[in-house]
Amino acid sequence: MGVIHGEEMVLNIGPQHPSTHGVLRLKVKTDGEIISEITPVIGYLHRCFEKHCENMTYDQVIPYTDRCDYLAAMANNFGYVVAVEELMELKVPEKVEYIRVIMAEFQRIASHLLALGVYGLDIGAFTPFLFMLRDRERILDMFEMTCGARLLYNYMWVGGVSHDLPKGFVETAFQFLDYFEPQIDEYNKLLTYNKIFVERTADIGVLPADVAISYGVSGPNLRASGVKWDLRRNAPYSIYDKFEFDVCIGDGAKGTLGDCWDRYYVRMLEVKESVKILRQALAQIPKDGDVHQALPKKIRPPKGSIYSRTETPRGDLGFYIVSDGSPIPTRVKMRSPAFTALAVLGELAGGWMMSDVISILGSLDIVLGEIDR
Amino acid sequence: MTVDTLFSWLGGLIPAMEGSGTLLVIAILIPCLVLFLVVAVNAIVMVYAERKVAAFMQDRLGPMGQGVGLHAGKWGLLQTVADALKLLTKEDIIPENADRFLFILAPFVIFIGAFVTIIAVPFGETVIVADFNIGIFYILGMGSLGVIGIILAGWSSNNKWSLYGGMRSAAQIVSYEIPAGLSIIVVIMLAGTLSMQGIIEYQAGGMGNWIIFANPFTFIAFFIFFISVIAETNRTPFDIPEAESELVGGFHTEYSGMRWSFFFLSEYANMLVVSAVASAGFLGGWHSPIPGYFDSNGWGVFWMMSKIVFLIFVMMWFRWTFPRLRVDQLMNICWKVFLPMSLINIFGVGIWTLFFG
Amino acid sequence: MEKYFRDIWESITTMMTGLGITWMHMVRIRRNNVTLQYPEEKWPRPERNIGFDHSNYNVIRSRLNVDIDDCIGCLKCERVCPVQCIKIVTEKAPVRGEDIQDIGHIGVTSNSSRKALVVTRFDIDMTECCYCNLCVYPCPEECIYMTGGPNAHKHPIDYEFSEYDRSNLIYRFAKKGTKDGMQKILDAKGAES
Amino acid sequence: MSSDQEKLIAELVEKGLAGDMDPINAIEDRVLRSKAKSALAKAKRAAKVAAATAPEADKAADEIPEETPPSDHPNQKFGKMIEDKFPGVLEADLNDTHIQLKPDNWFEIAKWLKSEPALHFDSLQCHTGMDVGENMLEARYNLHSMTHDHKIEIRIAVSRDKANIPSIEQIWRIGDWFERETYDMFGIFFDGHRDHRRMLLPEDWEGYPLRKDYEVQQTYHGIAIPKVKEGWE
Repeated sequence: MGVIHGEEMVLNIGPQHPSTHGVLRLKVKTDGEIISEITPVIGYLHRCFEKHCENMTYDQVIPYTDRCDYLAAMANNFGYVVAVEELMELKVPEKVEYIRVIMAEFQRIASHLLALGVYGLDIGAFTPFLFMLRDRERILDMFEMTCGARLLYNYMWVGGVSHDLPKGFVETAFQFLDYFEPQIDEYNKLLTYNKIFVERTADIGVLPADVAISYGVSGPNLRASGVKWDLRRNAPYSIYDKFEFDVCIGDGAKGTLGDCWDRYYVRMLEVKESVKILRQALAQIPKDGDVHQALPKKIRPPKGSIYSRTETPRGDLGFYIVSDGSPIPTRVKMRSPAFTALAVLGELAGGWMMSDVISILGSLDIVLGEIDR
Repeated sequence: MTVDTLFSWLGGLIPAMEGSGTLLVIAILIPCLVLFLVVAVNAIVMVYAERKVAAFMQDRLGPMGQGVGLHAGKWGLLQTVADALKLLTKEDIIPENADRFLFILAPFVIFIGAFVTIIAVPFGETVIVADFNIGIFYILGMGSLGVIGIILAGWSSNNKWSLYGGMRSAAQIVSYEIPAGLSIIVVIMLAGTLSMQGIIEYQAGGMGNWIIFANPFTFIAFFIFFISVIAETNRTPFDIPEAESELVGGFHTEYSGMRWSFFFLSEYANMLVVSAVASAGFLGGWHSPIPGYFDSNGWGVFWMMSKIVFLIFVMMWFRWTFPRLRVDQLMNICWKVFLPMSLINIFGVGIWTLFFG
Repeated sequence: MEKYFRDIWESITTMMTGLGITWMHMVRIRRNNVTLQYPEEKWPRPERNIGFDHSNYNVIRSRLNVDIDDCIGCLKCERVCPVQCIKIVTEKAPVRGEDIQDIGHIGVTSNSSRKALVVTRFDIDMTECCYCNLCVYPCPEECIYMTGGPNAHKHPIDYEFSEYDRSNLIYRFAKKGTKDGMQKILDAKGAES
Repeated sequence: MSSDQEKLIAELVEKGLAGDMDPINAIEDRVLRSKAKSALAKAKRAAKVAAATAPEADKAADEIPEETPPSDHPNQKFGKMIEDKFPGVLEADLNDTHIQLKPDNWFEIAKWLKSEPALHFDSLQCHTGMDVGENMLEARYNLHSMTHDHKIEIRIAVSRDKANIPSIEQIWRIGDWFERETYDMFGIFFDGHRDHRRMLLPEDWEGYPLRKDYEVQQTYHGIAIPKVKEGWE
């Protein structure tokens, strides 16, 4: 049977569109419902992060890192301070490391919950989104309890954290985890295994492992393609080598390996793993210790450069920092995981239908603040 | 029928004008007005109900009144009224490059499609505007008139998203007419009539006589019919013509204010009509589930309304539970699942009636 | 063919599960409800007892406030602000640590440090503030803080400080007339010498 | 400050450096005295730095060939492999942080780095530019191998006047966007890039913002670009 080709139409998805997750513009060539070519146009949220960094001290950069990936600000703080500490060869107290891991893992759950919920919303399911936001709120409450802010924390400092954990935090956290774990099953029943959802996501937007690596795709997107690569396990930073957890990879259970459903489900599994890490960390955290003990008087890293990577909810967050020995960094380059994830969209989305593009875009879990910086 | 009754009643009232054309127009206008009120009130109540159902399913409270001064009443009961007022006072925007005439026409075409079907809907033993002898075909035929309006709206907006919505809608509604119609044939086969009242009369005598429970095939036919009409009314999981996350607003992207609310009105009117057809065709219409009890004329309206409301609730329940299908999957389901099944149903019902009926 | 029927069966069962979940949520709304009726009910602020010597700093990120009588004009907060939303101008006080009655200047802070400078201008642009809390830590007199927390007795916690005019969000903490008064004093001094 | 005072301070500093502090302490004027003291402190610091660096530099020049044990950092191995395969591409001596290459053969080297089984750098982790001053720009590549789990940083310096580097966009596909961003921010041109456009800034933006001497343009399409914060007074 021959395929009928109509006239091609250029369609602008965005910059204002309900499911572009920010201000992203997709230039799409369509033939009816079928997409023949897709070009992401970015830069609408460019806030000169890297230029700003060249004009301020190392600790002033931290609030700016918050605003890059505003859905996982703790993880961004973490990545930045780990890089600066590595450059300064600074050793931080054990308690600080525990607090950081706890915060990063809570942030991972919060970020994944939003990613999963919004993905459901992209597909058209409204209710799971609100359920997930409801649980995310409780995590944000805990952050507020710890550092006073709900979204942009400026919590992790070079050499420490801004506040110690408040009294009763550990108990609250355990309460939350006890409440939260059964909810994961409910999400699964409501959304993950729903036949319509599976039909909309399985076999769609298959990302083979070699393409993923060539595009520098990382984090859950890479793991969904079957690559067992997690910086927390493969190149442990902080104290991640102390915890037992699995690196979840996609297995193509509902379709092909590396499809949208796998990317979605890997995130769901990672939430479970984060709960596991949190339970260990909360049980082991030292009771005493000053979180400000290792704060340097003046942050003046020695001359040199560092490329340091951490695992944020979205993937490998790299900070390339060049120091000339002054209190102001010469260059801070942020290699954001969402940037690479969006780069692969053009490769993934060609040949699929309009609705699938939305589905693929949602499954990559991009945050425009981090892409445009 | 109602118009005839009204006409002769008015003629008796004003003997001088008996039989004149003016009285006929008045006799037609009175039910029209009543029906318009029914549609409007239906939309207001249903929007409120939908918001509450959605909220409760999502662990929220939905619209609530609070504080002093202007507010939405107890439990937000006045929320939809406030919304309607807001929509009435909103600026009416017509895009510069839109096809002005068609753009203005489209919401009315859609609304008329929903509106004219209601006259054949029996709400009680005597509460019906016009009991045609082809009532059910009239409803199915007029019900698909709305798709013209949707295509008009999609085309005339001069917006690519709207065009997508219109085109998707056309494909969807035309396809789903077929399984819906084939399922209705099952009913007609059993009842032996096309008249709505006739079909309902056939189901007298309690739940056991309802067509849905007549045999296994009619049971399946009911669900095919119900799901098909959900698709026809563009409700989730079949709301691809307006799919918010893909097409922004679909065919009504460019509409605002009162024109936009006409789309809303007709959506809820359509829901009312298709639920009425489903309950008249399969669930015994205004008959009480228990024969002999609560079977008077007034109870008939109650039973009919509660069946309609229940079906509408199920539609809302679907909407707030399921994700949306993709356009080709929608077609697949229609042509590969529902169509064969409804054909088998017709065959099966025939065989069943032959051997057991 | 088997897949065809399995798909239909899967669709029916998974959808019924989903419907069951939403139904259970709907009938249990009284127990599950998370909505707060906002102006009447407010989100309970978590207990903040950070329990070590940092307790004087607060952890609420609300609007900034300055106890101008305690400010010694050291400019530490201005320098550390990543968005430059603090602007301070100081003049040298005629005599260190002494009150100047005319302009309401108080010479000694509550930490009993003697002020060498008169703060003639202390502006914070809350439209630009990024609530990073960085200005609070370096302050030697603990006079700049975010309202709330341990300072709750001084100011009610107010998250809702919206304004109709943006310029109302530029908070001017220096006492009114300080600038002119100080100018006069300096002029007088200049005339003397 | 008058020239007299300057001269006086210079004299005092000289004396102070020799160890004679009395003349400074004897100055009546407080301001002049403190100025002299601070100048002295500055001079002492400068002298100290000079004393610390000069011998070290000499030492480094003399001793490295004989005494420093050969570093076992992987960079040494990788650098040698590159040198063996492509003689003369190394621009500087090997060190532990990076490998400095010449731009000429970069495409072939990159291809080889990815395909050589012993190296197999299949992932371009980070690529960025850097304004190193002295009219030079640098492109920096952080490569990583998923299979061997080793990494390498490669730097390629070019002058501003001829800022052309071969594009590696076809080797590591993410290079496409990374190089566009570097071009956008530093004005390094990547020869052979198939879609050489700006990434984050609009196509008609003037200048390359992350160069150290960048000046913001006055207006963009008639819109004034604000530089100084207004509305304070």
